[in-house]
Amino acid sequence: MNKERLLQMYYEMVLIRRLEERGAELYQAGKIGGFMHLYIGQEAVSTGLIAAREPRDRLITAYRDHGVAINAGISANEVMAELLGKVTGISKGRGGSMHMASVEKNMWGGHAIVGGHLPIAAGLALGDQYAGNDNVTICMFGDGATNIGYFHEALNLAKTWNLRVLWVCENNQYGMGTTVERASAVSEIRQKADGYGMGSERVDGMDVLAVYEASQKAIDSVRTRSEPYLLEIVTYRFRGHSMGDPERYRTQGEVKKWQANDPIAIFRKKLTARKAATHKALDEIDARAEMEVEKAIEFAEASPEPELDDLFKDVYVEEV
Amino acid sequence: MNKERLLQMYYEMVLIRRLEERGAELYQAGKIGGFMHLYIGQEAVSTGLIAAREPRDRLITAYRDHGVAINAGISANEVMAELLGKVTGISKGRGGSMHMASVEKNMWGGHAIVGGHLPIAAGLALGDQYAGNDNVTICMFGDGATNIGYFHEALNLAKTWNLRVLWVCENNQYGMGTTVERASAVSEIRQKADGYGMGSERVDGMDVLAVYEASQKAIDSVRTRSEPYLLEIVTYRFRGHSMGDPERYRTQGEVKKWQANDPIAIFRKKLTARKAATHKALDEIDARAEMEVEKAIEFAEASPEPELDDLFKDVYVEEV
Amino acid sequence: MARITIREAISQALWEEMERDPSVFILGEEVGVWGGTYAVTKGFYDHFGAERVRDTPIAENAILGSAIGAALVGQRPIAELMTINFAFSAMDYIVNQAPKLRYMFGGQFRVPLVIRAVGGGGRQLGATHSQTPDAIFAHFPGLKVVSPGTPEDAKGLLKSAIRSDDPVLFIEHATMYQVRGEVPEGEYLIPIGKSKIQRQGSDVTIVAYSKGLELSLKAAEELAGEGIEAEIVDLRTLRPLDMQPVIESFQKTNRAVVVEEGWKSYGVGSEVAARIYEQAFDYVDAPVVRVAQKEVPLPYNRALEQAALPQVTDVVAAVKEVLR
Amino acid sequence: MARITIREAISQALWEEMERDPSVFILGEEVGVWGGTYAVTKGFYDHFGAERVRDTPIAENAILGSAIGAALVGQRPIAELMTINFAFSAMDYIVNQAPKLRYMFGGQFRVPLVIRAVGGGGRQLGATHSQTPDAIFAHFPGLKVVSPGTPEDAKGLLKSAIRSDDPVLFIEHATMYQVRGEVPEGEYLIPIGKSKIQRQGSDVTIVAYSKGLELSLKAAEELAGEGIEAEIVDLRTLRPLDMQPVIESFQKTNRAVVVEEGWKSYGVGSEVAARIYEQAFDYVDAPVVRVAQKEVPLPYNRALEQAALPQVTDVVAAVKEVLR
Ligand SMILES: Cc1ncc(C[n+]2csc(CCOP(=O)(O)OP(=O)(O)O)c2C)c(N)n1
Ligand SMILES: Cc1ncc(C[n+]2csc(CCOP(=O)(O)OP(=O)(O)O)c2C)c(N)n1
Ligand SMILES: [Mg+2]
Ligand SMILES: [Mg+2]
Repeated sequence: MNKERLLQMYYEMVLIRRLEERGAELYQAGKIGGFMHLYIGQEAVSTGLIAAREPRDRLITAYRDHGVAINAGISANEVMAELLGKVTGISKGRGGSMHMASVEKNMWGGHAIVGGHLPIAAGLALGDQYAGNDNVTICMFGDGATNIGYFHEALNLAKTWNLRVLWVCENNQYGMGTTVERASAVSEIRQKADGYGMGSERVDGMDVLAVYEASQKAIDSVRTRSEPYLLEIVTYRFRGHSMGDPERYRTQGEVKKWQANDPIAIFRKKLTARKAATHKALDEIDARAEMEVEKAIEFAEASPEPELDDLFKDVYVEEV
Repeated sequence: MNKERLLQMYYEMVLIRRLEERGAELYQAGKIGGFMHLYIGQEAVSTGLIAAREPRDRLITAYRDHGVAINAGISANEVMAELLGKVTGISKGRGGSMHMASVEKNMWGGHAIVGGHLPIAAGLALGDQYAGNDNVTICMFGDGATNIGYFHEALNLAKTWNLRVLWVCENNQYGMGTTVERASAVSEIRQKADGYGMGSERVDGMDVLAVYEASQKAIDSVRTRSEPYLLEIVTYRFRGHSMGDPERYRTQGEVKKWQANDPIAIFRKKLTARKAATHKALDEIDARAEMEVEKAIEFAEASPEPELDDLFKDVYVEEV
Repeated sequence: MARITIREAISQALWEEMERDPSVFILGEEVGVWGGTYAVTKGFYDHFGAERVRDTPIAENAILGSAIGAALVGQRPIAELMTINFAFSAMDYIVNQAPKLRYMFGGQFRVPLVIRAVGGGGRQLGATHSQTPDAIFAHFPGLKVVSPGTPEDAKGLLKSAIRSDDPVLFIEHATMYQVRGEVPEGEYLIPIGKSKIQRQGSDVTIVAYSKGLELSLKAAEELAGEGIEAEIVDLRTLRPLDMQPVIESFQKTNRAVVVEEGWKSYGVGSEVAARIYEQAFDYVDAPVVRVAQKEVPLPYNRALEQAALPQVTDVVAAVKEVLR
Repeated sequence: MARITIREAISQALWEEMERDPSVFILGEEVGVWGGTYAVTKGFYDHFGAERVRDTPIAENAILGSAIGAALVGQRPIAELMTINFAFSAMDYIVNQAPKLRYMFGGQFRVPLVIRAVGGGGRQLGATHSQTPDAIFAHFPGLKVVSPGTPEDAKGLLKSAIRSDDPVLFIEHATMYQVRGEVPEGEYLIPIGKSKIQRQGSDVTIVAYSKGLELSLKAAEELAGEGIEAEIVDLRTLRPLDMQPVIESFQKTNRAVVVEEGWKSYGVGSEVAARIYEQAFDYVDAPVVRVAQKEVPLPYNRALEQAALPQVTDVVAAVKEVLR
């Protein structure tokens, strides 16, 4: 991978981190409502994964979607404005934190029903198969989502119909307060692929380059073999499940241990070690990301609220 | 196994066969309504399986339930009366062909939503685990049912919670007109157990003794190891999916090939070969089964219809 | 005008739209090789092939979820639920996904999806397989709910549903496939969201749809023999609900009966009655009478089942009651 | 009398019944270690242990299906749906299994199951997570649907639900957990299926429940300032629906407003209105007015969301309209 792309990935990871940190503050200040799920700690997952897609490859994910939105190319402005419920938000302030989507960026949401978007992902791929192209649909979901029926029906359908879906499980070890072991019959999610005769791999989600490489291979395999594949990416969320999580289910020690494994710090070390960038250059990127987020907050705050008159708009395409 | 029990199994298989054949006639004559799914060809499955249970082990199955009802100890009278919608039916004429149950015989239905009874089966076992006993719940379902979300959620729960459920897939090769291969990512259903880290076995469902032995071992394993197990029993239905199936999806040749493998004929041969019974003795059993069915028809025909005044009875336990 | 059955009408609508638009395809259980559980898609598999007439696993969430996905990227899937009772096995897609995605994502998405589902009691299928729960789907904004009662409407409305850019739940009735009626020659569409007078009359307004229409037409004939002329308004669409023809008729007759096959409580009749009072209060001469299913899970036994289902005699009695 | 919140009332009911009856246990997502998403079962896991306060996988079908199974063999599970929106992911168990098994098997089975589910909008959770779809569950015979609006009712009704041998869907409202009120000291039960006058008045009858009750009580205060005395009937149970107190009040006031948080069409108000006309036609002085949610999927933006939700001012306006 060339240096420019490496630095772009680094930039995106930092941008996501800053956006989440500032978002958390705005939430505490009451400027953001609803449920907000931060991506802090998991930045390497979507960054490495999405760096490996072609723009025509479709993305779809769950409610923990800010990072995915950024990596997909949705601007920090549009993400922040959506968080603040403004009409300039990527979903016009209608969706909020959990519902970021952009047809233009081939990012199909942002879905809040756990596992509910997996059959929809199969459908995106079905639509492409029907159209006769070899686009890949990349569908991300949590470890907790693998225990619900939607997962099963979607994976079975995808394999049976040879749909081009890359199933990506972000195993951050918990579904809310429940560990994988307490909720799932198997503790390595990738094992679930065996029940569908589907190829699978487990990869370290704190190492963005490992994620990138595994993703590239996996996307390529899905595209050329025309069959689905399950990638389990092992990661950890540094913050609570959503804002206001009492976090009674894990120790501070455990969190600290993982924080020592910060994906941004790891990547930084790698970049400097292989001389792809100096510390100073990376500091500049950090500053640029910070500015971008501040600018986004300004943009969002200055943006107008949706018109109350538009309440009934877009319930249907055709007026009823 | 002693001779008496062998002959009892033979008797039950023939009784089921005759009951189904005569039931089909009564259906054609308009005396039975609704959907009726015959068990002809699959008699060895429930007969071998249920012979291996203790009475305290619970049974639950899908809508193809006449055979299971008979093996569970529900009388031919009660089954036939239910088919005719009479108040003497095992479900008082309220349930019909698809809904035979008897709390007394520890047979919990007869369920018509494909896969819907699998989570309920997990719950029967949960109730027993909670009560602190080591009863086993035996849950039967079709190959087609293994593709629905219910299957996944139930198997995952059972394994995670160490529930004593023996999952029994009656793989009769088709869900209605769809072959296993066209509907399922894997063609050996037992492979699906791998995704749950669950033990499994595939057994010939045309050989009642093979079914019995595998079932005994499996029930024992579930009971003593306190964890679920998946048994795939390979069989074939000689008739259509339900009455009125155009059977466009398979050839007569295929059906004939399987009919040459009739589980009753196979068992008969084994019994005479190992001198457990003479042909004459078996003919006598055949005649007894036939009589039992005729008697059941008489009983059912002579039985009263439910009272119209009872329409609102049993909607609730407590009057509302 | 040709006289065809509702089954043929639906079949024709599907066939014509598939011929017209290559983005239309069908998916569902037994729609292909089997030819459709109710023979509606008989011959389709051979003609259109396995890609456009897709047999699915028994997995209603996969069927509806994947149909939504394919719709999002520009196809026009027609997803078949073998019966509406299985809607409860994939309810989220019908009420919580398809109708909300467009709105929730700020108008970016389109979900040109038709869900066909057969409902209705009267065939001794027992409680889980005999429901007419149409009203509950109509509760959800974002969804269109259509349920025709004649071959002409079935064909014209289904064609409109397939061309709609919004998700449509299209509810058929299993005991009405053999109902015959005239349909126009050649291509025609009937707009979704328009009620229709199916019989003219001046003494009483009967509001009905689907099976309720069948019962009402028979009742009206019987009543005509006694000199009572009922006007029958067929809702055809439950959401959006077009009350205008109902209100116009009611302003003439001042008395109304609502007939549906589903349970009475929280049913279609409740909504129609509430709106009649809201919109034509000054014309009300007697309380609106609701004819509906008795509040029990439907039993298998034939006599019991029929006792629970609304009958022509119930409609006749209701009309006489409202005219008393 | 102690003054406690609805959250505390529900928590007490659960605690007391678990202490009283060892066959009662709780299962659901995050009910245990986490202490309940809405902190209702905080402390339960430590006290009753992991067997009786069972954290489940995210698998609503497994939760409800297994609860039904355990209920069949004599336990008394309380299954929690984290929110009622997830009911659609396991709808079959709620409307097609639990309420039908007893009837369908000729009265052999009992399903002593409580399904607790939190509903309601107003927290900017977006369209899929903000629903108040209570009416649709009440459509199904065999199910009991309870939704209290005060701490006293919450506690007494939940205890009755747990002791009921029939399946009960117990709907709480997420923005009402902090509502405070008096509850009797010591053990008490409130029967399911009884509506209750929550405020006396003679000018107008407001029929409400849950969030609608909260809005109505506030509106009534405001109206009292203008000399209008509203009588408020709290339905508390949507099925079976007890109309007697409604009708008695209406016969006094001749005017009614129905207030609910869910969508208007095919909602609770429709049923109540239809029944008022049926049962008290001669007392009707003006059309019943329904106050409900606007017919849109709920948006995230706070102002938009509030514009879609019924407000106290809407209730006040409706009362004035009905009194006009
Ligand atoms: C069907 C459904 N059930 C429950 C919930 C509530 N819920 C939201 S997020 C969540 C945990 C999901 O965990 P996981 O899939 O591991 O994703 P993570 O939050 O760890 O990214 C739960 C239970 C939901 N949104 N949808
Ligand atoms: C949820 C659901 N979807 C669809 C159906 C319709 N249906 C009834 S039986 C059946 C086929 C089931 O096949 P399988 O599980 O293999 O059982 P078999 O009939 O072969 O015994 C289908 C699709 C149903 N009853 N429930
Ligand atoms: Mg997780
Ligand atoms: Mg089968």
